[in-house]
Amino acid sequence: QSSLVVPTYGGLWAKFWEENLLPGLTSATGIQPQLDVGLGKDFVAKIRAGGDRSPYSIFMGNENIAAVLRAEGFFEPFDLAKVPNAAKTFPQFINKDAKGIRAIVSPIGLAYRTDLVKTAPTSWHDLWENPEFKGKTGLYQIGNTGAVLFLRLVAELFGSGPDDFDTAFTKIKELLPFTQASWSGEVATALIRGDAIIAPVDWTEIMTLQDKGAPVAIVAPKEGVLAFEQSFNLVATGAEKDAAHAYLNYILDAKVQQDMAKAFYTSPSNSESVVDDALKARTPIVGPRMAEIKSYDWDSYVDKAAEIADRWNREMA
Amino acid sequence: MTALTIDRINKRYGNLHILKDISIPIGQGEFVSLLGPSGCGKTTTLRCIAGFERPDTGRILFGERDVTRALPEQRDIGMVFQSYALFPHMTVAENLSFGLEVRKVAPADRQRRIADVLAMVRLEGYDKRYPRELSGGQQQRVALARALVIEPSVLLLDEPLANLDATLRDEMRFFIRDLQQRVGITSIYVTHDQAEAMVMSDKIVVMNAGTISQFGSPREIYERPASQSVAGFIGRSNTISGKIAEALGQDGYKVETPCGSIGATGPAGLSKGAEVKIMIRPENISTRSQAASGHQQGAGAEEAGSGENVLAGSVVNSVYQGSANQLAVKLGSGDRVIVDVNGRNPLEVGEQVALRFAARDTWLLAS
Amino acid sequence: MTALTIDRINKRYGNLHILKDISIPIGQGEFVSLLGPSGCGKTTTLRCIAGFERPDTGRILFGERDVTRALPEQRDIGMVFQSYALFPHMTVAENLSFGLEVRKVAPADRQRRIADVLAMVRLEGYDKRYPRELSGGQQQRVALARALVIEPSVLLLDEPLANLDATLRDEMRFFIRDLQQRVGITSIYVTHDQAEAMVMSDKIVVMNAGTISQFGSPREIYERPASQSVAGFIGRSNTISGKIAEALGQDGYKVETPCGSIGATGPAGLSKGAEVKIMIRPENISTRSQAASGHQQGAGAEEAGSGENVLAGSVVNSVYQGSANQLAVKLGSGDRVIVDVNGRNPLEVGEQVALRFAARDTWLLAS
Amino acid sequence: MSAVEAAPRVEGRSNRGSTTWMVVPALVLLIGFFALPYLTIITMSLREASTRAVYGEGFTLAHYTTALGDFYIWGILGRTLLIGATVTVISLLLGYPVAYHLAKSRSRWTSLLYIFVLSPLLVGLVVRTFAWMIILSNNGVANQALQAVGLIDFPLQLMNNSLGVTIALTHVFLPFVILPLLGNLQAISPDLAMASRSLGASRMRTFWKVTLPLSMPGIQAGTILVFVLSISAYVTPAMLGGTGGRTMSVLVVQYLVDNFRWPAGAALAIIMAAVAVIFVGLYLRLTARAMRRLP
Amino acid sequence: MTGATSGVEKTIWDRLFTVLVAAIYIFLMFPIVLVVLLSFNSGEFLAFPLEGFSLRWFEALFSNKRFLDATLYSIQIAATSTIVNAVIGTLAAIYVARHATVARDYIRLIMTAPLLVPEILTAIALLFYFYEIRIGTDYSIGIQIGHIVVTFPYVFLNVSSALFNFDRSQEEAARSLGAGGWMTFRRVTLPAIKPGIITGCLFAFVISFDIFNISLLLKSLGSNTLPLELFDYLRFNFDPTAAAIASLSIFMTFAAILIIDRTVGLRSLRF
Ligand SMILES: Nc1ncnc2c1ncn2[C@@H]1O[C@H](COP(=O)(O)OP(=O)(O)OP(=O)(O)O)[C@@H](O)[C@H]1O
Ligand SMILES: Nc1ncnc2c1ncn2[C@@H]1O[C@H](COP(=O)(O)OP(=O)(O)OP(=O)(O)O)[C@@H](O)[C@H]1O
Ligand SMILES: NCCCCNCCCN
Ligand SMILES: [Mg+2]
Ligand SMILES: [Mg+2]
Repeated sequence: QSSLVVPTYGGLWAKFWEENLLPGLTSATGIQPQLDVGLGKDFVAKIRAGGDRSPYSIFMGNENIAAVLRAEGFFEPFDLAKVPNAAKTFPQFINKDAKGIRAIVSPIGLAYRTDLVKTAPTSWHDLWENPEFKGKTGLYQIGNTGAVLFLRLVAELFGSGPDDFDTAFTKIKELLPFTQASWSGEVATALIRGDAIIAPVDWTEIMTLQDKGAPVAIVAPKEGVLAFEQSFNLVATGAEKDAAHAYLNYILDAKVQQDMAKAFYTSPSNSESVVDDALKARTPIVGPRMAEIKSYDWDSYVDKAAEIADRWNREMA
Repeated sequence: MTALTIDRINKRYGNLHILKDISIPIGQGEFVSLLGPSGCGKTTTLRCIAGFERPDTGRILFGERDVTRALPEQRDIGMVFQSYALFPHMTVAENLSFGLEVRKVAPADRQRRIADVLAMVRLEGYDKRYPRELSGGQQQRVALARALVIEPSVLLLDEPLANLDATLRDEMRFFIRDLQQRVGITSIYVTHDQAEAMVMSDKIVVMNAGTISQFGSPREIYERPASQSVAGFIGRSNTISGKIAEALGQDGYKVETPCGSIGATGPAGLSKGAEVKIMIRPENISTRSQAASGHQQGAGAEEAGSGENVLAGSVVNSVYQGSANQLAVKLGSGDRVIVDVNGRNPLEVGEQVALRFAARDTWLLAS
Repeated sequence: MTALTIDRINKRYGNLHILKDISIPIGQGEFVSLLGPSGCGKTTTLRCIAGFERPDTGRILFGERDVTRALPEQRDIGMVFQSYALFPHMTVAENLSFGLEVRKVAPADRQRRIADVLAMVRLEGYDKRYPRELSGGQQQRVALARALVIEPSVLLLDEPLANLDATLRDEMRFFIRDLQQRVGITSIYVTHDQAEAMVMSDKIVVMNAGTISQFGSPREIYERPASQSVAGFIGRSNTISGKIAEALGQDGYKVETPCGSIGATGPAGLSKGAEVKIMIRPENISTRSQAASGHQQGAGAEEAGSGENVLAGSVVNSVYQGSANQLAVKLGSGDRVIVDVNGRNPLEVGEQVALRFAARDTWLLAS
Repeated sequence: MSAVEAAPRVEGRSNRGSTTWMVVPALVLLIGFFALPYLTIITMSLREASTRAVYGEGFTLAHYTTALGDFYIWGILGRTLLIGATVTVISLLLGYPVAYHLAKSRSRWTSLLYIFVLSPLLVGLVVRTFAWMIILSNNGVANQALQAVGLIDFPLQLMNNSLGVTIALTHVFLPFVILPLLGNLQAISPDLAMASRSLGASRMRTFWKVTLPLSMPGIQAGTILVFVLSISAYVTPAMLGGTGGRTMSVLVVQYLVDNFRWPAGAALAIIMAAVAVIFVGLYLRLTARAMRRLP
Repeated sequence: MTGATSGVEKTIWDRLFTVLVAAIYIFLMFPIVLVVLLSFNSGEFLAFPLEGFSLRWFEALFSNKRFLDATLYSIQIAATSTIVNAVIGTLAAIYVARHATVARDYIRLIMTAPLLVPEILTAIALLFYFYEIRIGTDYSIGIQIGHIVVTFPYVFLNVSSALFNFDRSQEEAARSLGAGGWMTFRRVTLPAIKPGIITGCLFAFVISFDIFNISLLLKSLGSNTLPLELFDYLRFNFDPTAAAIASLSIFMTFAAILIIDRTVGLRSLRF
């Protein structure tokens, strides 16, 4: 009898896991998992505190966060033989040597207020170039993965590459003053209130707002999009490694990825998932367009993360 | 002109009617005592005068000024609280200094007055103590000093000496009276000690259950009480029941009692046949052993025309009291009479005695 | 055997030596009063007996049991606090019920005892009131009732009647004494009222500044005080300075004074030439207008062999006190003597008077 | 060092039996589950930073020296203390009248007033903070109202700075001064104020000289709570403070939670706690004199 | 400063004071009224302007099992913290105020220390510690201990300040009547310091109910407290369900206080 602990996030995610994913997992594999709802960062604390007895055997979190624990040696590579669905997964989401698989993908585009913005954005450059947006831009604060993604994007767009942080800082400072939000919901709130009229946000957030009738839209800039990538990792000190593999395999299942996309507008990471046209019209970054997603390597970023956060704090005020 | 007029005030706490139409006129610089049984409304009256309670109806005037609605601090009063109400966070000196500071007395002057009043209440050297470091009586004296040191125009004293020994009481009484007269402070003094009220007061108010039973000079109240309850409350008294037999003009009467006919004094206008009580104070009765006096048992009554009455009785109880023995004597009529005899010459229980008192030492009360 | 022994206790607050070697032996069921000036340590003594303060040295025994370190609740005491210390969140009935509940008295019985004691303290119908809704005297009676209703084996009363009028005081005294004797409660009573102590007590302890000045029966203390301070503290007293001229055997002496030779009584063993003070209580002096008595001014002294002394003087002050006038008489020697005369026969200030007193009514105090 | 200074009481030795047991459960709790865990944390703050382990091998004071040599951190610390002090002072100024009023109130509506006082505590932290965002944001209720009545033409910057944090913290911490004060004021005998006024003191003077000093224990308890709570508040400054209102606790959370920099974050948190202890200690010293006079 | 003393006229200052107090009450109530309004708003967002009256968010709330579970879990944790602290916090306050002679100041320091350090640090410290002593986070014991530790000072401080105002002669009176330590405490001391205990407990409950970081790190696997659930929910569904929860807790408190007032009387609580 397996006692796999399955970590996930709250809200729509928790609902989906509870009502859909876990029952499916049980009927597919016989595993009786225990759901643990958290923020991602608290999973890190518990794995660290757990030392040689991690409460989790599988970790889920943004790839940049997963990279921290990976660097600290808490993870080990998956045995892809035990994850048949990995073969159907877009390869860009499988880390080198199977050290982590980014199994759930929420693309980040440019969202704006349809009623308050005259010229809809088409490019990330519009943030700098369209005077309408001056002082009305919303960004994530550095504690959120969205901010580091944006930082690396700007480095790539304006500088020598995703590690050209000096250029990125210079350019982002040009956007000041901007509203900084701790998480997507806060960006959404700022948009709703009109405190910000344009912001990089994930599709999930904007589609949900649209469902509620808010005057917001999101576009995929021509240079490509960013994405919150939920990285799954095998915890070296976990006790349920087989179950962890089975769980990951189930997550990567085409049907499951499809259902997730319906439930909260993620982009299926399984190449065999089918997205109907209605949904595709709203979340265009699916299937082949997944290539537009800019995925970065975070393992090397780990060493600079602290310094960059400090610098952001000091300069972005 | 009265310095302080209490004009038909009424006060209720919820359903309880505590003060009922109380009126007291007090002259400038007069010292008036409030006497009455526990719970009769003395403290409540003071609190109305001080302005801590607003009377439901009626007025309070300081001179001509209607202060019924004035704030306490606008009344220039000094008050000693029954519960002392010392400021616990201030030393003795600070407690005393408080009212002087309010009055903007210069620091040096303040020092002097505090030192003076502390000496008066015999608390030299206690100025740095906190109230909690004092005995009950010491606290009471601080409370007294605090009210006196400001030399207010109206002084309200609520049993200010209740916790002091006789020697201190005497001294404090003297000190209060002296200051009060010297400065001309109109004072109202609540005490449960009638002797104290007698000694100190210009006027006495006797209260009972929220009403005023009598208002007058100590002598009037003691010698001519308005009712049996006043008589009973102020000093010890004996009463013998009887009927007016004859009015002798002025205020003299002949009263028919079971012990015979007694000559007595009373208010004018008592009509023949009226039921009365003859009040006699114990100290006005002289007592002799019957054996010595030669009178016969059961005889006794007025010795014709002399104004002296003699009654016979037997001692039923005797209590040692230091300065005197208090005897209870049973008369032929069955009335019990309390008399004092010198402590060194006790009469035995059971002994037959003759009681002698003058007609002018009696007072007739309507039954 | 003593029921309660206080054995050489000492108590300090910081630097202040409050109780100095206090020893008091108290017999079973005895009623002992503590008398002494304000601040002398009476309350502190009670608090040591109750167990609220632990003496720095010395022992306290209940019977044979050393309770010096016992908890207050293990002592079966009842105490009336000078500050009442009523429970403010409990009604009168609940305050009284508390001690009975502790003693596991059955509810019905409790009801009855509470009703009884409330009647005794004249507070029928007040059972549902909270302390804050009572007058000062009413609160004091609740405090008294609360201590009495549990009928403890030791009763400690700290000025339990200080805020009551004379009538109530009389009743309460009687009630306390009656209960105390009926149940056989060993009682210690702190009062500032010497007359009260005289009437109620089996023994009296006179304290002064943390020490015991005298311990004895009321009569001993009143008539044969150990010192001038005791004499002065217990009742009013007059003293005339003099020197022993002759010892007359037993306890009689002839004393030479500026007013002449005076016959006096005193403790055995005073030697010729010793400086003494002759103490005479005011009530033992009879006074006559000089005109009437025929004596000459300045004359006076012992009427040979009769044991009667006569002194001449002049009235310098006269105070009306209801039952008596208190006169201050200045003797030829310059000594001031206080005497009482009947309130109806005042002597005028300035009048010459003859003071007469018996040798056996005097007591000699070492100067 | 203590949060509530008791007046030294001349206790004498009295007979009260053994009472040490009373403090044992609390000591077990706080030593067993606070002091001991913190030993680990203090040790952690002295560890070298590492990105290859939770913390490095060696020991170092670097986290402390770096933080203490950094003007940026001093600035945030200063802002944090300033917000704490401002919130404390305003809470006291607003809370005292309410407590005073409530203590004297004999109205039948008193129970309603109690609910008013408690109301900030009845709404969870997150929702309450959202409400403040709705009120204080550029397009928020407050700005719209002010614009509607024509007092301002452009929205005032009411949040994303210290002002918004101060307003919201004052709101939620008001009950923390009102309630301790209320208990204290109710326990003061009304006769004392009466005594003061009978001596001629105005109500103002009576308040300053009698009521206020006697309510020092309530003031002390309330203000310490508010100060400590304000400087360690996290959610409110995080949501309403933006970059202009960032406080130490926001920074600490960022170190510890966002960036997983446990040794440095622990050092920062310990610095912040030490500063809090120093400030509260100074405050106690200041108020101790007044407290010592109380019975 | 003024106030309603009986027997005096209302002055202009009294009226100004009343206005001041009323203004402060409005300040206290304003955000709360806003939340209540929002909870009845038919609009989709936790935002103004209001669109219409609706009970849909209450329906949403009652049909969300996660919220209900989280609410119960939070109540359970907060209630346990409150009860435990009411006992040990009160005892400790009495000990420190009355009996502590040696090391009194050090004892007080440790009693208030959890207030002085950031909650998140305490959370991490406890998380490590619980794994070290093998309590881990499998069960609720960890989060429970965390909540008790963090809310302890509220009870301790409030009871300490209540003890300041307490006239100890009442205790002596009780002992003179034969009451032992426990009876004296229960019947005399406790009623007198009750306002302090109630205030302390109230704070402890509310704080425990609101704590975020301790709960986040120490909660047992699979459970969630209300603030965590709310936060998670709001991250993805920025709708007035959260306001409905707040409104509900306001209404329930209203009801509780009014019932207490009508039955035992609020005065007897003496906050
Ligand atoms: N806490 C204290 N600190 C210092 N001195 C004190 C303290 N308590 C009492 N005293 C002093 O101890 C002495 C004795 O006090 P105690 O209360 O026993 O007097 P008492 O005889 O009962 O007086 P009273 O008749 O006035 O009540 C007093 O002089 C008082 O000032
Ligand atoms: N708050 C109250 N509620 C109800 N009755 C009260 C209240 N305060 C006082 N009383 C009652 O009012 C009456 C008068 O009280 P007051 O204090 O004036 O009496 P007092 O004459 O001063 O008595 P004492 O000599 O005992 O001090 C008492 O019977 C008392 O019970
Ligand atoms: N709205 C309150 C949420 C507090 C979140 N703290 C957790 C830190 C995650 N960045
Ligand atoms: Mg009174
Ligand atoms: Mg005393």
